[in-house]
Amino acid sequence: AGAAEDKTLDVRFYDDPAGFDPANIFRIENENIAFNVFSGLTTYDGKTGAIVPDLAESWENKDNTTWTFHLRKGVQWQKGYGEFTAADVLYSYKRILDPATASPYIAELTGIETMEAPDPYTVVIKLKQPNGGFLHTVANYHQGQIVKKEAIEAAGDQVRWQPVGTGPYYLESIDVNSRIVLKRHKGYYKGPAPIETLDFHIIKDDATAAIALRNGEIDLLMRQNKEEQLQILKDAGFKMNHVDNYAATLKVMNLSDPILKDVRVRQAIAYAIDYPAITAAIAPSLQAPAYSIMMPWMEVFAKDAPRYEYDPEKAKQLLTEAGYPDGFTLKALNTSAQGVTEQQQFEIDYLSQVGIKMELELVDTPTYNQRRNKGEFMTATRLLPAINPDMILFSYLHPDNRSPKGLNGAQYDNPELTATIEAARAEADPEKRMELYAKAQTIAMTDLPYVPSTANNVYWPSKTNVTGVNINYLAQVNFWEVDE
Amino acid sequence: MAHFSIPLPARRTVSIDLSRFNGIVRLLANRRVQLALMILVPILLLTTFRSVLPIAGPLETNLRAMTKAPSLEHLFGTDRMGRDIFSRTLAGIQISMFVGFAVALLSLIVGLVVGTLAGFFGGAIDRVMMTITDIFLAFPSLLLAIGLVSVMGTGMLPVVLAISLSDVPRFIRLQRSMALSLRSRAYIDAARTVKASHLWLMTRHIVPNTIASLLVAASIAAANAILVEAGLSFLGLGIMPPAPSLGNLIRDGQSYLEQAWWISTLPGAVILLIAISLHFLSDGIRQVLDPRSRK
Amino acid sequence: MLVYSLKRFAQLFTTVLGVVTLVFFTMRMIPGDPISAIAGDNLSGEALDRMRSQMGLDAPLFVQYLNYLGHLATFDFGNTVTTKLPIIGLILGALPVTVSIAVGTIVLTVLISIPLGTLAAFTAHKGHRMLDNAITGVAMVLDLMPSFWTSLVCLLIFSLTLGWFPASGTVSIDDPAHLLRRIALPVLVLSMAQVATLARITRTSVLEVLSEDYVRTARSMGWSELRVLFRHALKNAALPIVTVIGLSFGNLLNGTVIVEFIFTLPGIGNLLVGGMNSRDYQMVQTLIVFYALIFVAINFATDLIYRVFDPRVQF
Amino acid sequence: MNLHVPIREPLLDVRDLHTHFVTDTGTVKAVNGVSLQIEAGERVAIVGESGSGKSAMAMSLLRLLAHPGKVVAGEINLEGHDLNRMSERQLNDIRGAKIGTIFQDPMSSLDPVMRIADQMVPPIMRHLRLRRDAARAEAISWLDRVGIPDPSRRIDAYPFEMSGGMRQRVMIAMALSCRPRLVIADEPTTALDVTIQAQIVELLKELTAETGAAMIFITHDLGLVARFAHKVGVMYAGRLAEFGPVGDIFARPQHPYTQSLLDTIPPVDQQERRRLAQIPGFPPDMKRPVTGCAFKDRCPGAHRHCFEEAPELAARGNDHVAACWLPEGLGADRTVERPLVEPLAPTGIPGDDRVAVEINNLHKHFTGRSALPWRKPPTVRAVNGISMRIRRGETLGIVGESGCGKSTVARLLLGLDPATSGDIFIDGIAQMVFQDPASSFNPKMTLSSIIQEPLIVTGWGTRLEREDRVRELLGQVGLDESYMHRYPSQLSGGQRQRVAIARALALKPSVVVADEPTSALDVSVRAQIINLLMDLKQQLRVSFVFISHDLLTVSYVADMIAVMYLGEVVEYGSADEVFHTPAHPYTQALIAAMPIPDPAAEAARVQTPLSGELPSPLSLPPGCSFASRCPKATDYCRSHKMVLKPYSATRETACHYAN
Ligand SMILES: Nc1ncnc2c1ncn2[C@@H]1O[C@H](COP(=O)(O)OP(=O)(O)OP(=O)(O)O)[C@@H](O)[C@H]1O
Ligand SMILES: Nc1ncnc2c1ncn2[C@@H]1O[C@H](COP(=O)(O)OP(=O)(O)OP(=O)(O)O)[C@@H](O)[C@H]1O
Ligand SMILES: [Mg+2]
Ligand SMILES: [Mg+2]
Repeated sequence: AGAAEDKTLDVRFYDDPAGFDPANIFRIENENIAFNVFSGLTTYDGKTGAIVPDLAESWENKDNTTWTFHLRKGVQWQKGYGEFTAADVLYSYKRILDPATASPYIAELTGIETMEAPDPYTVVIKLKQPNGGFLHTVANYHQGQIVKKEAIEAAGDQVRWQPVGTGPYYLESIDVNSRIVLKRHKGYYKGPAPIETLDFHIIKDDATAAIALRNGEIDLLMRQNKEEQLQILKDAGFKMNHVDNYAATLKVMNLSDPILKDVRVRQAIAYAIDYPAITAAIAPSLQAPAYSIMMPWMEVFAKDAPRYEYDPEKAKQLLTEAGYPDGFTLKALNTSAQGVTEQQQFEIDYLSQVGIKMELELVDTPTYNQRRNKGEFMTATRLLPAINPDMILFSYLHPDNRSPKGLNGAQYDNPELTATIEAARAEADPEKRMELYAKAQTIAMTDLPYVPSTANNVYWPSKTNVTGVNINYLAQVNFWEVDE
Repeated sequence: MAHFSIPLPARRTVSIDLSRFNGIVRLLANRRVQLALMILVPILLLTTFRSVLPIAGPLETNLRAMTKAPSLEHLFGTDRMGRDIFSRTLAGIQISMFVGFAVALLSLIVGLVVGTLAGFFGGAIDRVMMTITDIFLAFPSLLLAIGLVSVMGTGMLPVVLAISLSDVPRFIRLQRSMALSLRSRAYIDAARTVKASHLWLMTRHIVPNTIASLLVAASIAAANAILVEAGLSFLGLGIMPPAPSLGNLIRDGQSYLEQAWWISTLPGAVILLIAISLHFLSDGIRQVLDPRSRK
Repeated sequence: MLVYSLKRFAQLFTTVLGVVTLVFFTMRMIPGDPISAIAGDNLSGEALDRMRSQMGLDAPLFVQYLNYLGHLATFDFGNTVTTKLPIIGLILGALPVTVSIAVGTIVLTVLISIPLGTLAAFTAHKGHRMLDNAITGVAMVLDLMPSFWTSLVCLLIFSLTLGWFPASGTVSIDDPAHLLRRIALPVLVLSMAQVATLARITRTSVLEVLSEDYVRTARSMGWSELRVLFRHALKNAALPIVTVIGLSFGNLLNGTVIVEFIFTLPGIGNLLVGGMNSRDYQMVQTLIVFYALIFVAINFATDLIYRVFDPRVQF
Repeated sequence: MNLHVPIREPLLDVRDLHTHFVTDTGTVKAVNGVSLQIEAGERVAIVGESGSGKSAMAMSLLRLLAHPGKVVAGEINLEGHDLNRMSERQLNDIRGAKIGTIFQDPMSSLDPVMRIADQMVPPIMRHLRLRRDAARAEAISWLDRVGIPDPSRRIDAYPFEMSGGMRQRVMIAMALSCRPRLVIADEPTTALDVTIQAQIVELLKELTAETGAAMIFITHDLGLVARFAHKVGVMYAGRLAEFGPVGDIFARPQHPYTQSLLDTIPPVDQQERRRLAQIPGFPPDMKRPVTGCAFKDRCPGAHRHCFEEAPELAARGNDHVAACWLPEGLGADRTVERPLVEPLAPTGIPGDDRVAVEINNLHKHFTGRSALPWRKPPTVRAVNGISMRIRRGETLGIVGESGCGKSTVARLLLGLDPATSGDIFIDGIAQMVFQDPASSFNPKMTLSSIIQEPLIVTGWGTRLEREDRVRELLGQVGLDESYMHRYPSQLSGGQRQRVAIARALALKPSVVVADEPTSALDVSVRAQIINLLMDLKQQLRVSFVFISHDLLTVSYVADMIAVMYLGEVVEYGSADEVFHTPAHPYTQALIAAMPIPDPAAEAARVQTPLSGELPSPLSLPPGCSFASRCPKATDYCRSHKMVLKPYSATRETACHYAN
């Protein structure tokens, strides 16, 4: 904090930065930087999570196939790269699509058939197939973030460290070991942000981070993942900025497993564990029970998809029907990064009461990822970043995306569901689309290739004088709104 | 010859041969060893018979008794899942002691074999082995731990291996230096004059005379292993919970220090007690061995 | 001296080569590769394979090994996998942090434990066991507390309650005062674990020296006990002490991981864990080369210091 | 105290000194009421068995005992001031200044990491109140006086850069540097070679005479006493048993202990080889209270009174006191008790001419590692061409200064090291008895398994047979069967050496090589072992190789003597001849340096100690290897190699002049 003009906000950053090139950015903390440096055609509203205009002032679409975006005029690039135009949009998307870029997000844009810029402020995109969720694709997230050709070329192989965007903040300096400094972009199209400098300090340990906040060294904690520390901070009167249900944790059931391929077994597992009780006991702030692979705040969320309330008797009955009256051994692949969580310990407890012996296979993160991606597990877990429902349904349930190729780790293949989501994607009528999505959710929650366990809440505790910390459903904060 | 015959009290030879137990008797007479045993024996008894104690199981959660301070019902209090920390500590002692013991044993055996060979034969064998030892010494132990956990998954074995691998070079060096100095002892020469085999020399003359010093090192290594396991747990590389190794208990409770000090402090105190008594034990062995301290 | 340097160089060469080979093949034996480490929850297997082939991780292992040795020979350490930053730069940036922690720890440890150990030895030599036991006891208790626990306790006490030292903040080598404030707590925590060992070895070796014949000779010429202690005993006891200091310096360089993590210090341990977790082969290998170099350098320095303390040591 | 009142005030007057070591297992009363007076300029020797309290007494004078040793009572009057009542600080003004001290082991008595100057100069500055440069000059002059060549340079050397003899000279220079009135020397020459010992003793004698300092000289060696002392104090169990002028003590010893001590020395006169006297039993445990005379259990003359009351020192003539109830101790006829040793013919077993060992042109070179690969590695010619034959039943003695290659020959004989060249023929097997009884045995093995080891390794007999053999062997070396299950640490030095002999005999060897088997033992025990060896030699007709640097003992034990110098044999012949009419200048020097336990004889000898020290075995001179130290050496000697040539029928020698 300082004089009105050169206010500085000290923010905790919780891991080593990995770079901010939209083409290959990953992990939430990096995405948060990129989110404030870049803009997309659309973006997410911090409070509601709804898609709102960003660089595109408005748009229209025909059959979910031809999308026309009308760009904002007079938007200035950071660092003197001039005005933003439609050419930048085309360049950015083509860059992702260029195999030489080797962007992992290429698949998001392969649905594009043609892109055109009839004039500097209009972009017309034609899709190969209708896609009702296309506004998510061009949002300020990963592939949707617009870069400047000249800046990219100037950076050479250091693009990830020299991001130039049109967002409210630009990257002033970075010390990959300890610190990232963002400065406000004076020419931001919505006007300069209230805070001059965002000083991100890398503090990995949650307990240390809490102490730093209490010590006054830090104004805002990007994430605090320890329930006990949240409790302390809450009691000490800090502001508990948070977003609930930002993502769901799923138990991935590998359907190629001889036991798990029986749907009754999967349902039994869902009945056997009392997630509401678990979350209330161990992490009332950080977790909530999840009942679906969609989050309740999503437009497409189907309220009447099947739910599995805690019912051990039912679980036992289902197991008996499936031929496992004495239970079986469930091997759960997990990362060792957090050790065995309390949640897992409770799961073991609950499952054992219906006779299922859950055994944890803990391996370190790279190993875990590798095995999970190859499908070498019985069950594993996945955190669904919940923003584009269509993308979620396709990547997790569509047979084309079965692992190791895609994210469908359950190896799930139900033609009925496949047809439903394909139809939904193509459907132009919003109401019918919703119906189709609801049907898909019902099928998915009946078949249970993924058992939803908990929904995660994200906390960014801050000093009381810090305002405007609105965490969106991608766990990102638009610092343009933040003030102190 | 002027000789007055005066009956002298006959010197009686003790027929029971106590000298065989001499070492153990002297060890038990040592004050530090007594102190160590006074701590270790009750702890071991408690852990062994913990199942008959009127306490909850170490994994039993109780959502109605979460984060309770120490009381008569829960001697060490409970943690956030309502588990009885006393019971977990007892179970943890078993795991941690096993880790300590396994590490000590492994280091001892490898150190003994390799160190004896290197020290006894010297020359090329020695140089090769010492280079390998050097390589392992220069290799950060943490890296070994991560590697082992990646290959073998988490569990007792990789933890034990990871800790031993960094202890082993030290044991090898210790044993080697002792073997080196022993091999020129006259008694080895005496055995050589009758063409005793190398195996004979090593097993009869070198090992029996170094084993005690190695035991001293081993008991310290055991204490150390318990601590290292705690550190590995902190980094997510130790023995995985819910198995309540003492390291896990401390790690679990570490961030509750302000709200519930007992969760980490009490198991920590137990580690301290065990480690100190292991040190006492080693000191005791050392004292008993050291001829200078035999007054 | 020349011969000795040649010998040391040969040792350096074999150690580094051995370590490098060991780490190269171990890293590739363990499951997971840089790409799988990057893979979060929302990258598909297809996307990952694309990245993998781009990085050329599909060449035969032996070719990769020879390649690597070739790069090593030309001091080309390459870039990190995830961040594409020059590895050597990262290491050279992190090294001063870790080294200053290690040096700080050694200095503090020496300042505490040598007087303490000497005092203990002196009292033990005079037959007063009480003080001797008290000193060794306290040192041992400090030694046996896990550092992640003491770290947090120190943070709570010295940072939060007393406000003496910051819990976070940048570490700049150029600003010694600031650096000192930042590394004070980690140094304290690490010293706690070192004091016992060094005090113990000091005690043992000083005690041993005190019963040497030449100490009696000095006493017989009218040297006072304190002068004997400082002029004769410490100097003669120096060899084992220096050895232990050398060893703990080596250990410190890879034992700072936990404090680096808790105290947010961007040191070598941080790089190592990060490199390992992201399966950054190049990073880990390069770090190992550094470790081996430092290991050999410390051995070398220890020998040189031996020479200072003991004229009998010849090269 | 019924001591006579001295006419003048003595320099040092010690009265009823008691020194205790308080240990966990009891209080060791190391000095238990010692009183003695020393006058200025007097050289007093203190002798006695190991553990009798000699060092404790000497160290008590300056309170130099480390914990747990403590002077608990007594007066130590130095020139009228009681040292025992002084504070540490006051005492520090006495230490070095009034009383200088020389310790036994020159190797460990100087601080290895400090230059000589740094050890010598500060005390001089302090006690003589000199400035640094003056003190340094003083130190240099002392180094010069003790015979350090080039002292102004050597003062900046480190101790490790000097030989043992040099270091002991430095010790002496240091002890005398502040002109003390009294010098305490605790076995100052025990660790040195005879030749060096002779030099050091002469030096001490000269310097104390020059400065008028009195001296307390502790030693085991009665020969040295005869050569050196004015007065002798014999200590036993923390007390003085006898004290008197040296001539009296040797000629008319009054205490049975003194008498026995004197009788344990091999006689110089080889005509009648009597068995050496043995003092039975062990010294008393000084933790236990003693009633009566402490020596009573070992005294053949002990009677009832000795068990009841401890005798006080009582006058036995002029200045001569002894603490014994017997008026004349054991008396003069005690010698007759000891039978004559039946001398073996120098040819071994009469009528048996077979050779047990034959050595031809034996070489052993130790090649070091050269500093640079292209340089020639340094080579120590430890054994440089020796040839010998040992007949069955014959005892060959090998003598020579330290480092001359004696042990190397032994190891070659036993096949422990391979020879560089030359060959060794042994008819039967060779076994060994080592010098250091402490390291000769695996401390973790019982005596039974130690003795059995050669049998087991060679696969001899069954377990029961082996155990029988162990009993038999123990009997042969005079140990009780009950010792079978003991561990080496439970034995005394002498008993251990018996066990070593038993082990060596287990396989019925034809040759037993004993490398300094007695040099770590007390005189009384030494006598037992020598007697035992003599007995075994007669009984078993084994050939012995007896290595020692103690010429007297070798000449007593051996039939043939080989004198070694720098890896070569310079004189070889029958023991009597070599000892009584040495032909080689080196042998002559050795014998001249050897102290004879007879004050009269010593007084008559002209002392011209061999100068210099053994040259480095790394660079042997081209000619006669002894030339550098030989008083008779000429250019011819320096350029021509000498080889053994017959000198008489039973003797060969390698000297140009002798031949
Ligand atoms: N530090 C000690 N603790 C206990 N007892 C000791 C200690 N030092 C010496 N003694 C005992 O004191 C007695 C006298 O020892 P001292 O060293 O004076 O004998 P000594 O006559 O000098 O023998 P040596 O000829 O072996 O030097 C011995 O019985 C010895 O065991
Ligand atoms: N293993 C070895 N390596 C190198 N040099 C050796 C070795 N053993 C002995 N020497 C050298 O050989 C020479 C003769 O040694 P040896 O031990 O035979 O002498 P010694 O006559 O037995 O002496 P002492 O009376 O001291 O026992 C010495 O200079 C010694 O330093
Ligand atoms: Mg002595
Ligand atoms: Mg020898």
